[in-house]
Amino acid sequence: MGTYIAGRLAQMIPTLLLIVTIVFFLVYVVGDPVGLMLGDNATPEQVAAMREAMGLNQPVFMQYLNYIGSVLTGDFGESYQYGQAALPIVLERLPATLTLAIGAILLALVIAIPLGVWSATHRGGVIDSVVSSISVLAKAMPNFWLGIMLILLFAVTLRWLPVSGAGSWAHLVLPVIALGTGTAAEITRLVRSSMIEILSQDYIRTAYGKGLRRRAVVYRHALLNAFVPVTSITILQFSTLIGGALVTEVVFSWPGLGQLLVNAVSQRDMALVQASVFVIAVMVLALSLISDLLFKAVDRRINLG
Amino acid sequence: GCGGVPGTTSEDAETGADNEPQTLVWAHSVDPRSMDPQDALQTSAERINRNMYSRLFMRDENMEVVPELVTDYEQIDDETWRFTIREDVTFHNGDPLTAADVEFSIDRVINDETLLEYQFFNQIASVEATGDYEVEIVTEGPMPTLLTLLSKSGSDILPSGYIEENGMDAFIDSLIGSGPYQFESWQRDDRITLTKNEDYWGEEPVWNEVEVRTIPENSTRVSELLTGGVDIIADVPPNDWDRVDAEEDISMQFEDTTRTVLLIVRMTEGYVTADQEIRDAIDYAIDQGAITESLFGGHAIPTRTRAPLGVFGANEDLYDDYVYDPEQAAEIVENYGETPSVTLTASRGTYPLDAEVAEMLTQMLEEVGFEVNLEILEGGSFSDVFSEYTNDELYMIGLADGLLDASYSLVHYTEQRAAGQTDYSNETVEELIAEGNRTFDDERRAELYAEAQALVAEDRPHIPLYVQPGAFGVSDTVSWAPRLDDNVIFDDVIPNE
Amino acid sequence: MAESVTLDSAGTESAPPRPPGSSKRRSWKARLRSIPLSGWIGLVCVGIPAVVALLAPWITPHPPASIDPSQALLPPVGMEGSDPAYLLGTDNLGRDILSRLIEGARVSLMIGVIAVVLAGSIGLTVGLVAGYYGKWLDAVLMRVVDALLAIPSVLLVLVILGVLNPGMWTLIFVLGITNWVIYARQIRAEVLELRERQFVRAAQNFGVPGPIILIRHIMPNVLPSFIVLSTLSVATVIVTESALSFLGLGVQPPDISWGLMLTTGRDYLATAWWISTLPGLAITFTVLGILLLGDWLRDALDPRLGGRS
Amino acid sequence: MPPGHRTLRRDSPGGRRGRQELSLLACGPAAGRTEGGDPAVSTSVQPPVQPAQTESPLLQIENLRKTFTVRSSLLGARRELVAVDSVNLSIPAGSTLGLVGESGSGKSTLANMVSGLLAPTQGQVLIEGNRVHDGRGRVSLRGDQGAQIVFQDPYSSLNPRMPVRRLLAEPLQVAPRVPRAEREQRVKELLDQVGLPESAMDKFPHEFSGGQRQRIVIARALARRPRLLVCDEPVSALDVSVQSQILNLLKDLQKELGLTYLFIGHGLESVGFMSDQLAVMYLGRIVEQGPAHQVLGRPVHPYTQALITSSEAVPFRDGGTVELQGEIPSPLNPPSGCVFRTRCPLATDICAEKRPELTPRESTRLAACHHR
Amino acid sequence: MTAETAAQELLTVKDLRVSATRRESQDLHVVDGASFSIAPGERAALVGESGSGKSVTCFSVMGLLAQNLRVSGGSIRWRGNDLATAKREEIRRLRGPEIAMIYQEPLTSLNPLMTIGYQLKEAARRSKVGRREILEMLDRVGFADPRRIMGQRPHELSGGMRQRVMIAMALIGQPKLLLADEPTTALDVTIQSQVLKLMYDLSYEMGTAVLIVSHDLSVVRKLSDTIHVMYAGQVVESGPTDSVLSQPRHPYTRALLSSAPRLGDTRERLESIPGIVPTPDQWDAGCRFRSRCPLATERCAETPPVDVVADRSSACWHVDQLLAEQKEATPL
Ligand SMILES: Nc1ncnc2c1ncn2[C@@H]1O[C@H](COP(=O)(O)OP(=O)(O)OP(=O)(O)O)[C@@H](O)[C@H]1O
Ligand SMILES: Nc1ncnc2c1ncn2[C@@H]1O[C@H](COP(=O)(O)OP(=O)(O)OP(=O)(O)O)[C@@H](O)[C@H]1O
Ligand SMILES: [Mg+2]
Ligand SMILES: [Mg+2]
Repeated sequence: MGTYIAGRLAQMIPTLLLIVTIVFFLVYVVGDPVGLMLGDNATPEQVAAMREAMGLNQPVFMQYLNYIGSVLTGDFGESYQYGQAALPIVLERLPATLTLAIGAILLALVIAIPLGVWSATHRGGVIDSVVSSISVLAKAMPNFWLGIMLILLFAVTLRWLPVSGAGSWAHLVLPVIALGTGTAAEITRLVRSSMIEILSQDYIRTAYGKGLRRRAVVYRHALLNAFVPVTSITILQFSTLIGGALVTEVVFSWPGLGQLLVNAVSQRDMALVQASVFVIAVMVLALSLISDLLFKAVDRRINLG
Repeated sequence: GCGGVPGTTSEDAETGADNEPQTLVWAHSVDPRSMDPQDALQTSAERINRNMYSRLFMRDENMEVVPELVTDYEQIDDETWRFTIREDVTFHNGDPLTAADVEFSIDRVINDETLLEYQFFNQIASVEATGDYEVEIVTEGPMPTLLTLLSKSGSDILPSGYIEENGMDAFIDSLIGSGPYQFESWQRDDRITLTKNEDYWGEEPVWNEVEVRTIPENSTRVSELLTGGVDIIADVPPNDWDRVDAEEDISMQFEDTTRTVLLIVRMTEGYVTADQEIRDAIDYAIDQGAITESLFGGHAIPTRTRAPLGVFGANEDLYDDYVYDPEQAAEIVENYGETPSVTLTASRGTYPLDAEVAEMLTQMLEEVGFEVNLEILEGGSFSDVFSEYTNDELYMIGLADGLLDASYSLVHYTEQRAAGQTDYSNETVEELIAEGNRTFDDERRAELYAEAQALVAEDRPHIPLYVQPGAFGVSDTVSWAPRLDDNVIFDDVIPNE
Repeated sequence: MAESVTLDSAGTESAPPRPPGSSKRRSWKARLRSIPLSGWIGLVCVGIPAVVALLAPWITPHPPASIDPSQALLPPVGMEGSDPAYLLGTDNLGRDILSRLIEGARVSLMIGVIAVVLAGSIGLTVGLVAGYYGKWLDAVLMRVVDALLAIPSVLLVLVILGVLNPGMWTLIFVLGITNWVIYARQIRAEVLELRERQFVRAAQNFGVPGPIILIRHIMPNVLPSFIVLSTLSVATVIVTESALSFLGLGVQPPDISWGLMLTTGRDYLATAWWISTLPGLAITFTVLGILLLGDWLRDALDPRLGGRS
Repeated sequence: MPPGHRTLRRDSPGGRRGRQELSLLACGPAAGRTEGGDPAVSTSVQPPVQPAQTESPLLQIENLRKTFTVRSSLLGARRELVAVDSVNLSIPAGSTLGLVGESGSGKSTLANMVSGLLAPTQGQVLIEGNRVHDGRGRVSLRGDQGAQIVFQDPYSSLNPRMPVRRLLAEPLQVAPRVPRAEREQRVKELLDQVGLPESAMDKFPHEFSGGQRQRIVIARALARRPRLLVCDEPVSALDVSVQSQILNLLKDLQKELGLTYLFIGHGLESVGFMSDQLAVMYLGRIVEQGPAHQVLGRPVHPYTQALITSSEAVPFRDGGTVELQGEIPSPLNPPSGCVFRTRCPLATDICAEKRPELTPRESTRLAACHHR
Repeated sequence: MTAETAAQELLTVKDLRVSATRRESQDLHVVDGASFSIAPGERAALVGESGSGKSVTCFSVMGLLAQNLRVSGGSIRWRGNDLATAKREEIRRLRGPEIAMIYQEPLTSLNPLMTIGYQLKEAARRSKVGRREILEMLDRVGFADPRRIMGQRPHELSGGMRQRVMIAMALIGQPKLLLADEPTTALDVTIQSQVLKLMYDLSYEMGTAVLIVSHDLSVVRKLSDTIHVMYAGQVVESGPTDSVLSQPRHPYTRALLSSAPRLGDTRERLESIPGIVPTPDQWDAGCRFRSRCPLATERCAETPPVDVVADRSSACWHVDQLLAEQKEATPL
């Protein structure tokens, strides 16, 4: 067990290196920030001088080696926009995005599990069709669109909730709904299909055969077995959610990682891009490790190793 | 105003607090990239800095340059100036503001070439504190715009003692100035909070607290205004102007800006736009009036020059004017031989309705026979094209005049600056600008610039479209009128009873 | 085989008549009849946009890009102030929404379908190969998948669009190469299980080469989940395109897509809801159709369901 | 006659030669003597007892061992599970070796190793003198040269998405390929051979009954005319009438094509019916071995004895008893000494100390027991 | 059908018909006209061709038919109440303490994620049986260390162990009727007979009636008192085990018996029934065995009469001829 975790952690290192490398070259290909930094009235000489000062005139490979060297020592460089080390800026933003993403996932699960179960147990019926249509609708609504609609309805017209910004729990409600709805739709479909599969298993019949009530069979026996597929898709959704969070954050002017990353990319702030991607990557990889351990705890048949 | 807590509208907040105005909340669309006052070069940063720092000069509401810290000044010769400053000014940390701080601040911006403001200040050769409250500035050659420059962003006076003691990083975290409001906190991409400077040397500041929020999404910003979450918003999107205005307790406030939306035309050999006639045809084909009327409801002003009215040296004859003659344009295109094909590069959302304008331009050009390849780029790539000089025939951009002086706008028509971008060169224009730049006689200087603009308007290295309006939504809880320089002086905002 | 042993079993008897439902060589009429209602609804929901997209140049009532500011923001017919010439109203530049929807169908469907095909084929191949051959190949491929999963796809999109010219094909390419990892993961997981199945081992026992086992035995069995993934993915891609438009990265004029309409219309949600709601409904309608078609296709491909429910 | 068809063998003297030999080659000097009374071999010539064999056996298993590494729980340590332990067997061409044993005793594992689907941990499997595994975890004999296997569960060994036509054609597409034109014909022949109508070709596996599926699996295994067919419990899930059809079919095919079978089963009746030689496995080891009728008629090992007694259908109400009591051992934690001692009525102290070796009994048989 | 009164009987299945709904064509009857009954404490067996509807009949009694199946005719009387028309809730209450079932597939019938102990407790709860009794039951089904087994999960057990867990689970509630659907297929004969003996003893002690479904005639013979033979959805013959096995009164039963291999069989070939089972689409009112029956005549196309002799019944036109032939041949 301990060795397994150690092994997995060790495996993360090449993956992270791969990520850092991919991102380095991606950002390199996009171009450097000098033009953007100098603004409308810069002269070519200024640009050249700035490049030299930033070490951007060296061959790519040298730049890469230098970069990897400093990353290995935990230094992601300085964000030129903020004039500060990049990593702390990213870490400062992390809680906001995590709150949003976790909120959205929880919401998605709270909606998706009963709906998915409900439509699976009524497969082919009216309820099933209604749930399917709703999930298609939810999937077809981009989250920025939904976000704006929610603001117009709940904040502007009804005045129940604040429009934007972060602060109280009330600020969290709308962005979480906007972000979680699409995920909920996807998880609903998955819960439905896993439950259909599971409900046709022999052990479900055994459970009924004991005289258990339907609710007990469905929610205890069947749902437990849906845990692994549902959790793994939820984990997969997590990195998608961070991508979605970025748009939601803009709509609700939520000061999270997403906005930071978009700005960093469009401002070619390499250090900030790298640091954000790195933090997100570590999170995603850690989650996948945790989920694997969780699976193992639930389903002892899974052989890790 | 109020802090945007649910359920508490502005009214609630005020009644609950002895009717004394407490917090002004206002929102704009872009978060400052940096709060280093000499390294920001952004309207959004300037709007805050202007309230946090003092400068030697300032612009009053009529855009006149008037002394701020300076009590007295003289021009010793063409290149040397001496300034005496107030003695009762202290920084937010209590340090007195002296000539040493002025020297430190100006010295920094004229020497550190990594600062974004450096490019505007490099005509200043040196600065020296000649007494506790006396400073001497020497320029390279005659510099008629020095006082203007000293009122511009980047000329904020920084606390030299604090910075020398604690370093620049510490300063960026604490942002100590000497203006009416002092820095409280900055949640990036969310809000900047300022509080009243109780020891301000001037009139007592109006607000106890000012919160500047960044809300990038247009409709969210408007919604905040509608629900009373904020008192003032900048950049109300044109489609919401009527809606906002129709609200009972909110009004729209418009004002010109110095930002002119124009087409940068590539005149480089090999491009169809190297041909003067083609450039003429493009201008003839464009109905600026239709754009300003249908998209901006008449709040944008058509123009034929980059330097809009209000900027020193602007050519008034070219303002609120445009040439539209589709028949002639069609004729030129027909006689051209082949179908002229142009690429029009624009972005979406960088300026209000920019993509829509580009689409209208496309249709207008196509109607007279051009073949148009419309290319709408994401913000980052759009800026890359500009800074890397990779623009094709037409590139649509909004350029502002940060100095409010035509010398700033006209730089683009000098051969050196145009090389690689428009590749424009006109010896007469070159000479006119150069002479203007060293003339101290304001009247003469303005004439020279106006003449240059008239020539440029015919050569068409740029085809100006319109002056972009500043559109603010203002809640009735406050009274305020916007300024030409797009700045927001918090003390100009007066709470209504 | 004249000397073949005669057996005491069914072989010598004439085969009983086949039950009507299970005949394999059914006439096309019978096949059509066997499509369930939901399948028909799916066909209609996908068919209409598809046909409309094909016929777009001939059936748009107005040129879709033609700007006429004097006709701006007309509501759909039935609402106050509408103009019958513009059935579904106009947008802020006075362009006909219906015509734009018709024109946008082409781009949106192309993006949805081609990007999914691209992502699906990469993901399927990687998933099959990694799952079946395992060992270091699996380890390497899965690390790449992990890495790509961990890098926010927006970054990839931004970067690729920064290098290539924006446009429909670039978008298709970008969405294709950012979406394949999900397939790869899912398919690999199933292959891991399938390769232990007895029919696969039986094929190995015959000496059937690996690639053929993959194609002939394993692929058809991952097809159902592949179809489910793909149909959902079409929705994801169409919607992602619109989110990219939101960031200024999506389809750009003069091309029109539903996603772009949805995005540019969002500023008008409070004043002219139809500009962005109608394309949203078009997306919903199509996605629902694809989903139903997918469900039907999955059932139709399963011989165990041939004939009964 | 299609290539590779060996109908000739039925009539050739070699066709029956297998029955003359005994399959105990690897088991010591006493191996290889046939006793009278076996109807199948009664007419055969007595073979020499000495290892001087005229012909090597078709299948030879030498000292075969297979261990699996298992983990008992999340935090549990890895443990070795010995599924098959020092098994020696051989089957002469044209004859059948029956394998019975407790469930989980390693029969399927053995079958999988013989057919090349599982690599042994130790020892080797030879088919006509060629090694099935190259010793480095890879299979060197496959397809034509190797053994074909009929799995325990016919349904799961048929791809549910393929019609019978393609299922049966598949082995014919492996090099050396049967030309496309002939394939269809061959498929029909195969179906005919196993007694299925031609109309079965377009049906899918789920459309058949269990017995019919089993025949499809057998037909497929026969498609390449394997010399050795491994049948892993081909009939245990079927009702008796279908079961008898399959058994008859296998016997007929053996006669006609001269096939060699390794036949695994639970039902002593059916295994006894099929086999010439019989081996009894318990917890990974062979505990008894010899001519089928002898083993079943006069069992030596107490486990074999128990199997036979249990098979007798004496109603409980008429005093039917259960032969064996005691805990069934776990392969992860096998008892010391004789693995059967926990259930053995004869067990004494020596059984816990010393593991009994497989030693010759009578002239033709082997058994591993301290007491008999 | 035995001529006992309904009151004495625990379960009476009469003319049971189970239909499968199909999407595009008519409903298919998978059981059609099955009748038999079981008295309290009786041990009965259900044998017959694979696919003849044995499992489906058991599931109908439990009310656990697959979603696409339903009882479309006949009655299932449990102590006089018709289960076929009873409410879900009523049947649910019977499951466990009254009727319990051992399922055909022990490998898949246990929830893979729950401990054995939990699953047993769930089964015991309705009968208010405690942990001590559960441990005792595990001990009785042959586990040396019941406490450890309680904490384990199905995949940690061997097939035989799982099957014994299933048996313990079914018996823990001390049901009045135990339906055992091929409870020993995965076991070797020694363990098989151990398990059967256990079922026998428990049935004997607790007075539990048992209906065992099996292909293996030796199993049936060991355990059951009566036997019901099913063919193509119907019960074609019923009677005391010994007499049915020694003197079948239906040609199918006879064919079945003669195709079973025997220990020490010296036959070169086994007998088997020619032809294949008619599919449900081909079922008609006549005798369904007639296409494979050596005795078949034209008359067999009519519904065969139920021939009731003492405690035996069978449905065949040619019982007499059958018996005559048997006299000539050596008895089984
Ligand atoms: N892949 C595997 N990993 C770990 N253990 C295994 C594996 N395959 C088989 N075993 C174990 O090896 C032993 C022998 O299994 P095998 O399937 O050969 O038994 P068997 O004699 O065929 O039993 P049955 O009669 O039930 O089919 C069992 O204890 C089984 O649990
Ligand atoms: N859910 C279902 N839908 C349709 N047909 C079914 C279903 N379940 C079973 N059947 C059919 O009903 C018939 C009887 O099945 P059942 O399982 O009762 O047979 P059985 O007598 O138990 O056979 P075996 O001995 O093989 O277990 C079979 O023809 C089977 O194909
Ligand atoms: Mg086995
Ligand atoms: Mg059954």
